[in-house]
Amino acid sequence: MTAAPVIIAPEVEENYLNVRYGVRSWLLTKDHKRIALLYLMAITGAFFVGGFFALGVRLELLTPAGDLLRAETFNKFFSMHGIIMVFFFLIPSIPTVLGNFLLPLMIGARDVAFPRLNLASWYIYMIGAGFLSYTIVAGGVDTGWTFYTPFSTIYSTTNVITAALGIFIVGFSSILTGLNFIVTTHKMRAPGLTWFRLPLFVWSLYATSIIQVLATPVLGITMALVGLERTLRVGIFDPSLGGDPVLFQHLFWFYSHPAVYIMILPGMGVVSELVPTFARKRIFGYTYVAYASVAIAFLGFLVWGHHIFVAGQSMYASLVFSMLSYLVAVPSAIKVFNWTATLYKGSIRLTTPMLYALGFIGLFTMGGLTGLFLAALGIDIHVQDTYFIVAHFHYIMVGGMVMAYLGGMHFWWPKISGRMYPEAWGRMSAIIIFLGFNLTFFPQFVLGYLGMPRRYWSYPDEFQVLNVLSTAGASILGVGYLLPMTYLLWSLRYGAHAPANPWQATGLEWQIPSPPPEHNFERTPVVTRPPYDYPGPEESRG
Amino acid sequence: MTRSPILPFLPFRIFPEQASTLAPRTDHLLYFLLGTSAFMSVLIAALIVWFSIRYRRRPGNEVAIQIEGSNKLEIFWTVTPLIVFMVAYAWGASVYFYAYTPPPDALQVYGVGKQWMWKFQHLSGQREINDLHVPVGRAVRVLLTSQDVIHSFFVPDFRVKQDALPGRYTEAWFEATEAGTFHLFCAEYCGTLHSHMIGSVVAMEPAAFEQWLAGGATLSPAQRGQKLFQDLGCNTCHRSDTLARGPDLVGLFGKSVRLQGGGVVTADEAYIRESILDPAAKVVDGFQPIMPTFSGLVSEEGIIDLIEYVKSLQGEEKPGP
Amino acid sequence: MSVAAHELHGPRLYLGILLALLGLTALTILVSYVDLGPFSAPVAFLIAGGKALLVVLFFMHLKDAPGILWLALVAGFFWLAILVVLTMSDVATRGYIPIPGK
Amino acid sequence: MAEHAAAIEHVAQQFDDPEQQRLVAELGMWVFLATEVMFFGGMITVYTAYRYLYPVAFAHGSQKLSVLIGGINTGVLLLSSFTVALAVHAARTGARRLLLVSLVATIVLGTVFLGFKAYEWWHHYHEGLVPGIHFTYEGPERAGVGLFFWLYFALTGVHAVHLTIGIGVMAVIAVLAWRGRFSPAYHNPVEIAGLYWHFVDIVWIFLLPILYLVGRHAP
Repeated sequence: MTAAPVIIAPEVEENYLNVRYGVRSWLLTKDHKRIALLYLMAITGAFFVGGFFALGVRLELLTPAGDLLRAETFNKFFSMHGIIMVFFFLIPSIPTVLGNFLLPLMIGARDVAFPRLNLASWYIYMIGAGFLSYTIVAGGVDTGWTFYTPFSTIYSTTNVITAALGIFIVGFSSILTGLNFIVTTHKMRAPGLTWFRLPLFVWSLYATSIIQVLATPVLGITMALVGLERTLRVGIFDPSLGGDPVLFQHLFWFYSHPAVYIMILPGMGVVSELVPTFARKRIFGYTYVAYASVAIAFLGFLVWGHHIFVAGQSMYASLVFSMLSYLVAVPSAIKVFNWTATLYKGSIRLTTPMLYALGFIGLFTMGGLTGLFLAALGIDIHVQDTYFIVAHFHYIMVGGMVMAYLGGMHFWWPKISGRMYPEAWGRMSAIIIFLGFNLTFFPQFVLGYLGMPRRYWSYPDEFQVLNVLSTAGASILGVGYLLPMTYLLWSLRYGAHAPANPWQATGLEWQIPSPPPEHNFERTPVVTRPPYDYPGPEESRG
Repeated sequence: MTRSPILPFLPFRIFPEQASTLAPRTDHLLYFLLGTSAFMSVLIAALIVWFSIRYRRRPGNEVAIQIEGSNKLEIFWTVTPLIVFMVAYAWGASVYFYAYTPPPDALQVYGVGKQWMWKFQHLSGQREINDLHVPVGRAVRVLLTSQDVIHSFFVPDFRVKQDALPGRYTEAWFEATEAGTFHLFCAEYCGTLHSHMIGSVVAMEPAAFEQWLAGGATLSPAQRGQKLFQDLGCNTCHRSDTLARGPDLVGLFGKSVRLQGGGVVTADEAYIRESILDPAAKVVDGFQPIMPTFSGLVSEEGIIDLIEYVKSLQGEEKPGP
Repeated sequence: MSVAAHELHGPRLYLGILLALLGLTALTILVSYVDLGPFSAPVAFLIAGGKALLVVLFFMHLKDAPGILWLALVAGFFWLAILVVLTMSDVATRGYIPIPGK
Repeated sequence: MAEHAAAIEHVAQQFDDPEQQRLVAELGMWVFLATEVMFFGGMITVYTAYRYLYPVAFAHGSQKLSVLIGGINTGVLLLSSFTVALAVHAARTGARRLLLVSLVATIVLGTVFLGFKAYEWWHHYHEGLVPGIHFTYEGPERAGVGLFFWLYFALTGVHAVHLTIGIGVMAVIAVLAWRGRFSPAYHNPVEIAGLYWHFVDIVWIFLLPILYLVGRHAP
């Protein structure tokens, strides 16, 4: 093996990566940056396991007949795909990796408020993941990620209890991360860093944490009730014993709708960092974007009933939930308009992170607009539980959140690893992912309106052409995801050494070396300027 | 392979057929939302592309012009979407009311979902599995329930969907506007062969439907209910003479019933069902809660038969006051 | 320093609160035997809420605490109210319209 | 000055001063309590829905519980909250003897509560009122009564788990206090554990009326 061509041998400064070595120094670390990397490894694993199941689902749907997998296996595949992606990848991804790494850096703190709790969260996540791995090995679970009763409590013959336990446990990891971030944001900010000088990523993390802290316990208790019901059969959600299955759906969606905002809000935060940086411009309407995060977090709690318009919810409740659902779309729209306005008269560079950010805006806009269709009672009757829903939430979660996550990973990769990623490869993969994504999921909107129900193992022949398009897109998307994985790993060894501030960005995290030293700041910074304080020409207006 | 009538060069349809009175209503709202969304998507995309080119970093544009924001613009793009949203909300709600308010003269059919089939029961006696024959041009009201898990009655070409819940009645209705065979799906995941819980709704011209109804009819549900009523011994207590230990059921259906403890309830399908399965829940004023539960003794179809029997007691006039 | 920030509450005050709590417990039990019609539940919750408030204000010292702690407390109960009220907006209104299941 | 030094010694590296550390710990606990409210809140919602759907059954079920034991247990728990308040007071004023006595009294009272609770559960078991395990109730509204008892066991069970954890925490605090770890300048753990204990008490304050006092006046 030949050594990498090193042009200048840089003096290796002591940083958080090389200050200590050995497995113990990682597994017992209290450093938020190292914990972020522990999470990065865990959720990357979850992403590829979940992706494997998605691949199985898409391949099965290539033909109308159920021929590749057996029906039982197919049902387990989409259930495991949903459970892993939602609870073990999407929800923890940006907060635990980018959030953990960046929150203390962005607010000028030496660490989060509770470093030991932070490490404990990771172990709790791993224990939950352990239960889920056991579930997979023991034969999977076939309830879908929604665990609707009485199917999950009585009729399913698969490993519902271990899966529910895994979700119950991983929920506590999420709660403790949220708690940690709330306290950190309130009490650990550097002198002079007032609320309205905070980077928007911090605002969005804060809003996310509120949801995590207040919604997750309800999911925990609901999963516990499902597990107990399955063991003891006491009738809590069982109509034959007086229970109400729709009540389960209320409790489930009280968490699982805001959970969508746990996924998307941090993504919005990332985009709010990327757009000003690569337009070299202050964000348009900072306070509106900041308050929009909080408004989304709050309104997101009031709309869960739109998941059960046709499930036997009362007409009155449906009318209320439909109207509230439209309200939550307003702050999302505000964000999109402000990001777009930020580009106006900027000095724009279409780097990899910026491509991801612009891709996010486009895909999130489409996901959000199709959400308006679902909030409309009349249309929801028709498209509920069809591929229209599947397409809609993939536009938000994959098109939105995963694009933002990858954009953020590229943007902060120099800070995290101390190396630059290959820019040409980066741009290419961003474009491949964007195209592959649209090819995968756009046909599903059409499929859904035509009436193809979700979670179908086989389907009538006339849906085949659109399904083939979707599967073709999925294979492109798969390649698109493997590319960054490969070249980012490659850059760890062969990438150019990163300067402290490769993007000439303004945040506090760029004022310290890449990678950062163990305790972040030699002395606590004092903040005197607003965020995104990019230079303007002398004659700049406003 | 069906092709789209709108874009015939595509090898697939874009919109499903409009085969019910509800379908065009749903679609018109869809067109409105599609139009609005397409406009917004294209606008945002065009702005992003235009700005990215026009304001790309290049010699002469190294420095951005800093703009903090604009309250006027913010208010504009808060209020405008809100108005459009409220229009969509009101429109959606009106379609929803139409979709769930059956006309009073609707033809009634019972539907029971079970893993993994649909069972339908016509009042004239026909029973069907996975097929549902209906007349064109007449409203059909499907009273749904489930024997096990949650299912969902979904006919895409009619734009109709309603979950069928165990332990409860829910209702969907539609009026087919053209004859033909349309997909019937189960839309709520219900276990292993969820995707095989599909059937057809066959809409027939009224004359053909009458002919179909006449053929192969067995006992009507009310007749079967009458037999079941006697087999289960219901008539030992529910009778009109002085030996009655339970309320007389003649003329009961649709009336208001005074309950023990002061409440009033309308004797509809759900109430009769509850009274069979959980008799102590709502006891009629003046009677003792002595009736045993028939939960587990009568199938969902048996309950439907009993309900229809109770309904059929409507016409018989009570002899003398 | 941290001690000075707090106004010290004497054991006497705590004893008074304890007696009030025990008194309210006796009251709520006695009241439950009286038929108040639809007001039984609200009265019981009012008394329980009063008791909880006493514990929060004096035993947990929220009386002298910074606003942010109040916010955490209020958030908890406010979100619980969202959950209960919106769930009941379905459960309690089923059957308002004479369509089965609506 | 010596006290101040003692406080500095306990400050973790991420904090600037003991005051910041204390505020962080307090806020952390309160946010955790908000989480706990929602954790019980899920069950409270189920309770509300079923009480609305089965009002008579819930009254029947409630009448099967012993108000006497419930009342005594409420008193015991309120008393323990008082001793915890005393313990925090003692820690703030540096009264080590009072601190230890109050902590031990708290642990004893908590155990007494659990003892009464266990007796009640044992009693319900023998009466056949444990849904899913031993449920022989055959009166009217069987389904609703079953749901009431299921919620009763879920709520009191989760509460008892919290109390058990509380007793464990108090035991650790007592050991630390015995070793003289706390001073007027540094006693965060006592305050934080106290907040948790009071919260468990508050949960019970609400459980008493919703479980024991439903429909007492009914004939």
